Amino acid sequence: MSTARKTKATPDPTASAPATGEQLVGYYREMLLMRRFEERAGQMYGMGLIGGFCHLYIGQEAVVVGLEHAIRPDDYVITSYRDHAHMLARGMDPKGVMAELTGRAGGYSKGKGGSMHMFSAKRRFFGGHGIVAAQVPLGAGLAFAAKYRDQGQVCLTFFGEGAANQGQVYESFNMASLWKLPVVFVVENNQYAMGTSIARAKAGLEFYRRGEAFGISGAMADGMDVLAMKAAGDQAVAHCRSGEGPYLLEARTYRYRGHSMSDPAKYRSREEVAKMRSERDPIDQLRVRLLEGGHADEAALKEIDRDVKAIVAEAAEFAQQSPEPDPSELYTDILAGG
Amino acid sequence: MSTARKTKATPDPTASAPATGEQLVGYYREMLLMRRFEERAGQMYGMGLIGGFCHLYIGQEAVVVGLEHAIRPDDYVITSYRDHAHMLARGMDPKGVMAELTGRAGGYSKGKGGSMHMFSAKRRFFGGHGIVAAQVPLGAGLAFAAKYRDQGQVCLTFFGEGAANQGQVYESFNMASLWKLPVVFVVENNQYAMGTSIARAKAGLEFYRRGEAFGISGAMADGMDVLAMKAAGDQAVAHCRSGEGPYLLEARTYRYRGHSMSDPAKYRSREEVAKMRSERDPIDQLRVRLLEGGHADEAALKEIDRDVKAIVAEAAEFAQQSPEPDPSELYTDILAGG
Amino acid sequence: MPVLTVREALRDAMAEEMRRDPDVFLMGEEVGEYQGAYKVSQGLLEEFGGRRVIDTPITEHGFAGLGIGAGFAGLKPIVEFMTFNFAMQAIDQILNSAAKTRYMSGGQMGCPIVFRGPNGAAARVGAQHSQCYASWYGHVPGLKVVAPFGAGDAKGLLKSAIRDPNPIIFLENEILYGRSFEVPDVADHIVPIGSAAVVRPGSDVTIAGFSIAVAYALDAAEQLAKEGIEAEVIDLRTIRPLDAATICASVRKTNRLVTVEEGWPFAGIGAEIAAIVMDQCFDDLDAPVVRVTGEDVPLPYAANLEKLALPDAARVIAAAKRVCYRA
Amino acid sequence: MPVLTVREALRDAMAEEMRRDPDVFLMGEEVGEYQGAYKVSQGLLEEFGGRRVIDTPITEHGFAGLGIGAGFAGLKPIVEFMTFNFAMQAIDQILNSAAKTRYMSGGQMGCPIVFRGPNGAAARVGAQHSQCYASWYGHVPGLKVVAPFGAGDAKGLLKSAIRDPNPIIFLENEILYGRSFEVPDVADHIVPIGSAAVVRPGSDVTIAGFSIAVAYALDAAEQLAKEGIEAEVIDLRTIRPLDAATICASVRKTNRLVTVEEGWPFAGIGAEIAAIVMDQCFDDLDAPVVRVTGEDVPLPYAANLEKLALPDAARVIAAAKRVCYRA
Ligand SMILES: Cc1ncc(C[n+]2csc(CCOP(=O)(O)OP(=O)(O)O)c2C)c(N)n1
Ligand SMILES: Cc1ncc(C[n+]2csc(CCOP(=O)(O)OP(=O)(O)O)c2C)c(N)n1
Ligand SMILES: [Mg+2]
Ligand SMILES: [Mg+2]
Repeated sequence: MSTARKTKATPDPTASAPATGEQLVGYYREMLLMRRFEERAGQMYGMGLIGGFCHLYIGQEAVVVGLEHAIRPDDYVITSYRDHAHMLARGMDPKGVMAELTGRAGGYSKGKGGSMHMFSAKRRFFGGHGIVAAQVPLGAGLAFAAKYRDQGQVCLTFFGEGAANQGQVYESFNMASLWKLPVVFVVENNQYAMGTSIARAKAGLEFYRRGEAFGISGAMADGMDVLAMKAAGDQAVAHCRSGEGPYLLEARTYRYRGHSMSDPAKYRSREEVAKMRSERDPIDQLRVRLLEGGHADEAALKEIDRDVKAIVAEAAEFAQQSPEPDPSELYTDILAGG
Repeated sequence: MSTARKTKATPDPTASAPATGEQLVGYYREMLLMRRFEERAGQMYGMGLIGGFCHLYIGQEAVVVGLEHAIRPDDYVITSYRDHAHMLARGMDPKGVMAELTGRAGGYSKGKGGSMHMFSAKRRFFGGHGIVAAQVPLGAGLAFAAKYRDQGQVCLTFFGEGAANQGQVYESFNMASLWKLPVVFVVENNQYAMGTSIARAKAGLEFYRRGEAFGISGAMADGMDVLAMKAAGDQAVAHCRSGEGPYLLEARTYRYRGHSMSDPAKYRSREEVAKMRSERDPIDQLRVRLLEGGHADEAALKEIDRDVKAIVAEAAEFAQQSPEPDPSELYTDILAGG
Repeated sequence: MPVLTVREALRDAMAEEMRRDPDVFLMGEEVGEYQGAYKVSQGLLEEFGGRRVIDTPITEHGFAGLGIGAGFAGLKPIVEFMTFNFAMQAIDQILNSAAKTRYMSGGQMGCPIVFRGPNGAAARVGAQHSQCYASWYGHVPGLKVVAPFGAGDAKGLLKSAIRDPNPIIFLENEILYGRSFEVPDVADHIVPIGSAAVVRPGSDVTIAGFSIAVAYALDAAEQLAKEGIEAEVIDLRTIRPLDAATICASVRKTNRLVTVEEGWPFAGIGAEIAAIVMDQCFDDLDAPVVRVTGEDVPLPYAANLEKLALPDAARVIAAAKRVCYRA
Repeated sequence: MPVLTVREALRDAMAEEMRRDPDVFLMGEEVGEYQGAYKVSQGLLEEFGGRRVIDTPITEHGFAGLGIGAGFAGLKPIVEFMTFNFAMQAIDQILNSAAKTRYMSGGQMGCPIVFRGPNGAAARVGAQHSQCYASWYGHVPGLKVVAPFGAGDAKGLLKSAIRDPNPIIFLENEILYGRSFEVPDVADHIVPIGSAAVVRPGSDVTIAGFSIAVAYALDAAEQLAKEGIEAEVIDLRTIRPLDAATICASVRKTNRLVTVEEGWPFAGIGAEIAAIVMDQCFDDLDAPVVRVTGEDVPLPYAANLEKLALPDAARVIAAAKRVCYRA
C-alpha cells in the first residue's frame, strides 16, 4: 500500500523558471495572442456571430502558456469548455478555432462541435469537454495509453476548481495513483465556478492537497506568472515522466470576464476585478519584465501587438467567410465506417 | 474556508467503553443472535429457500453492535446490501428479516425487496442498498433532514472499504463538511471487496484519513472488539451531536464467509481466515471477558445460546411458513396513491 | 387572466408551495445567490433564506442522492439540475434509490422529491447540452414524468409535483422560459399529473406533442387550417403516466395521428404512442402514425445544421399532410 | 460443430482478439484475479498478464471514463461492467464522451471501445440488479448496441465489436452464460453487427426478440407448431442499428408480429419495432403488433412475483394467438 508522498505544503512563490529573452518574448506573444483572440471572440459573440455558450480565458493566460512550455508536442492535453487558449497553446490554427466558434465548415470540428467541443488529433489536443470534470478520467485514460505504450508521454489534464468537487475526480486520483499514471492534474483555480466562489463550495484543504488522501503529491503555483507556471510545470512533468505517477498542480488564477458570455458576473465587485487586472495581470507583468530586463523595447512589443492583431483579424475574417457546413454533414461523422 | 480538523493519526487500540456486566451480556446476546441468524440464513440459502444474492455479516458483529449502542433509537441508520445484522441491531424483528430473505409476504418488504433491500421506517432503518456506495449520499441526506428539523439526530452511514473508492463518497464528504451535517461515515473495512483486497484497489492514506482533504476528522477502531467500537462510536456521535459536522470512522474488521453465498473466496488462504477466527473473533473475545470478569457463568451463556437459537429457529420457521406474496402485489407499491 | 412567463410561473409555483409547507426546500447549483442559472429561482433565497434555498457544489451525483435521503426522511426536496444533461451523473440515484425504493420496501419508504430543470435543446449549445430525456425517464416505473408547455400548466403541474408523494421528473425547456402565457388567476392553481389537454380541437388529424413541440404543433395547425385541414392538437403534459385515453379518443375521431418531439426517434415517445394507438385503435387508423422527431444525430452546433436537426412546424405540416394523404 | 457455453464463447472472442491486436485490453471489477464475477474472463489474466487484464477499484464512472480516454488515444479497451446496472454510474461518460465525440469533432476523434456485461434480469437479484438497458442505449446515436442470444453469435459479434472503430454496448445475459450452443468451427468466426437472423422460419406469425427472449420465442414456436401455427422467429442480435429490413420482410410474409423483450414496455424495443412496422408495412399487417415485455414494475424478489414480472413462452404463445385471432 502506498502512502502519501511529500506534498509541498506551502507554495513557493519565488519559484520561477529560467528563461532566455527570446523565450520570454515568445511567452508574451502567445499570451497576447490568446488575449486578443478572446477579446475578438467576445465581440463576435456580441455581434451574434458566435452562439450558445462561449467561455473566455482572459486573465488565465499564464497558466496554459507556462505549462505548454513544460511539455513536448507529443504529450497529451485535455481540458474543459474553457478551451480556446489551450488550443492556441498547442499550436492549433487560430483560423480553425475561430471558425469553429462561428460554426463554419472551416472550423476544427467542421462547425459541428462549437466553442466547447474542439479537438486536434494531430496536435494531441483531446478537447474541449462541456460536462464539468468529464475530462478528468479521460485525461487519466490518455495517460494510461501513454504508459501502456511506454512512449514516455504525459497528459496535462486541466479542470476548474469547481470541477474539483466532482466525484469522478477522486476516482481518477485513486486509479492514477494506484497505477502510477503519468498525468498532471491541473486545477485552474480562477476563484469562481459560475457564480460560486470557492469558499461556498469547498470544504477542507486547498485543492493541491486533495490528492494526498490518494498518495498524490501536489503543489500550488502563481497562475498569474508565466514563469512560475513554467517552473511548476517542469517539476510536475519531471515527476510524471520519471515514472512516479500522477501529480496535482493548483494554479491560482483569475478570470476577468463572466463565466460565459451570458454571465454579467454580479457576484463580485468591480473593484475586485479591477484590482486583479491592475496588479496581477500576467501579460502586463511579463511586459514589465521584458522592458526592464532589456529583452524587448517598446517598438518590438508594438510589432508583436501588430502581428497578433493581424493573426486575430485574419482568424475573424476566415471565421466569417468560411461557409456553413454542407447540409449533408448532418448525417456524417456519427459512426466511423457508417 | 475551513481547514482539516485534528485527525487521530493513529488509532488508540486501548480505547474501550466502560460497560456494566449487564450491558456486556446484552452485547454478547446481540452478537450471538446475529451470528446464529446468519448461519441459519446460509443454511437456508444452501437449501434453496433463499435466492439471489445473500451477503452474510459473520465476523463483523462487533461493529454494528458497538455502534448501535452509541446512538439513540430515533437516530438514522443506513447501510449496504450486507444489512441483516444492522436490522437486528436496530431491533427489527428477526422473523420479518428472515421472511424477507425467503421472499415471503411476512417479510419487511412483503417479499418484494429481498436480502439487499429492506427498510423499517419505524425503526429508522433506511436500507439495505444494492448499489455500492449509493447509501453514502443518502445517509448524508438523512443527516441533512435531521439538521433541517433541528431535532438532534445523527445518521450512521455504513459502507465497505471497497465502496470507499466511489466518487459519490467524496462528494458527500464535501457537502457534509460544508454544511456540518451530523453524519458518521462508518467504513466497515473487512479487508476485501468481493475478491479484491484493499491494497489492490486503494492508493494513499488509510480510509479514516480520507476525509481530511474535506476537513473531516476521523479515527480508526478495532472492529473485532465491541467495546472499542462502542467507545469510538460514542466519540463520533458526540462530535456530530455537538454540531461539529461529520465524522469518519473506520472499523477494522473481517468477514469470515465469501462475499456472498455464491463466492467460494479463493482469493485468500484458509489459514488467514482460521487465524482471524481463532484469535480475533468478536464473540469469543467477549465471552472470555464475560467469564473472566465474572459477569456471566457458563450456565448463563448457555441460556443465552438457547434463547438465541430459539429466536432464530422461530424466525426460520416463520420465514418458511409465511406465504408468498399475493400475485396482486405485483402491481402495488409502485407509486403512492396510484 | 394575468400573463406570466414560464420562468415566473415556475418560480411562483415553488414559492407558493414553500410558503405552504415548511418541509419543501430547493437545492441545486446556483439556485440561491445567483438566482438560478436561468433565473428560475429569482427571489427565493431572499424570501426563504439559506436553510431552504441551498447552493450546492458541482456534485450532481452527491446532491441528488442527498436530496433523496432527505426525501426518505420525509422532507420534500426540489432538486434543480442546471440542465437534465447533468442529471446523467445522478441517474443511478434517481432510478435505483428514488424510483425503486417504494416497491423494494413493500410500500414502507417513500420519496417525495421533484427533480426539475431544462431538458432538450436550447440554442446552439451543442451535443452535450441538448439531449431530451423524456423517453429514458418515461421508460421507468416508479417515476412520474411531467413536461409542460405553457405557463399555466407549468405552474399547476409543478405545484402538483411538489405535493406528490412520489419522485417526479419535471422536464422544462430553456427556450420556453421566456415565453408568456395566460395563467389562471386563482388562489391555488393546480393541474393534475397524468392528463393530457386538447389545446386545439380539430377533426382531420391529431397532432400530439409535449413541451416546446406543442408550439410547433399549434403553428402547424394554424397553417394547415388555411389549407382546409383541421388538426386537433394534444399537449401530452405528462409523459408517465401517459394519458392514452385522450390520445385514443382523438384518434377515434380524426383517424390520423402525428407525434412531435425534440428527442431522438429510436424508442422515443412517438414510438410508444404509435404502439399504444396501434394496440388500442388499430381499426380506427386510416394511415400509419407518423413520428416527427429530432434527427437521429448528436445535436450539431452550426446554425444551419442545428435547424435541420430539430423538428419545426414545416415538418409537422408535411407529416400531417402525409397521414391525410394530401402530400 | 463444437459446443460451447456463451461464457466460453465470450472468453474465446476476447482471447482471440487480444492475441490478434496488442492494443486490445480488458478492464473492470474482478476481471483479473477473480476471473470475472461471472467467470467470463477465465484464464485471460494468466494468458495476457496484468498490463492487459486490469482489475479496477469500484469506480465505474472513473474507469469507464479512463477507458474512453484510452480509446481516444487509439487503444481498444473492453470495459466490463459487472452488470449493466452499474453502468448507470458511468452513463454520462458513455454518452457524452464516447457516443458524441466523433460527431462533435467533425470525425477527427474516434473511440473504439466495447462496454460489455450482463444486462436485464438474472435470478432473484431484485430491482436494483435486474434492469434491461436495451432501449436506453438503443435511443442514442453514436452507439452501436448488440445483444446476442446463442454462443456462436456471442462470439462472432463480440469479435466484430472489438474490431469496430465505434463505441459498442454489448449486452449479455447472466442466465445465458451457462447455456451451450454449437459454435462454427472456423479460424476467425465473425458475425457482422447490424443484421438480425431468422432462427426459425414460419409463415403464420413473426416473433422478434433478442437475448434471452429468443429462448422464449423458440419455445413458444415449438408449442405453437403443435397447434398448427407456424411462427417465424427473428433474433434481432443488434438493437442499434436495428435490422428493420429483416423484420419487415418477415411481416410482409406473415402479416402478424409479436415482439418479446425482458425490459419495461414504455418506449421499449417493442415500441420502436411496432412504430417501424406500422410505418413500413402498415398495409401488410392483419393485426396490431403485440408487445410481450417485462411488466411495468421494478423487478420483485419473491419467486412467484418475479416469475409473474418476466416474459415467458406462455405469454408469447398467448400473444401469437391473439395476433392470429386464435385466442
Ligand atoms: C456535470 C455538469 N454540471 C454542471 C454544469 C454547468 N456548468 C458549466 S461550467 C460550470 C462551472 C465550472 O466551474 P470551474 O470548474 O471552476 O471552471 P471555470 O468555469 O471556472 O473555468 C458549471 C456549473 C456542467 N456543464 N456539467
Ligand atoms: C455500483 C456497483 N458496482 C459494483 C457492484 C457489485 N458489487 C457488489 S458488492 C461489491 C464489493 C463491495 O465491497 P465493500 O464495499 O468492501 O463491501 P463488503 O461487501 O466487503 O461489505 C461489488 C463490487 C455493485 N453492487 N454496485
Ligand atoms: Mg473556476
Ligand atoms: Mg469490504
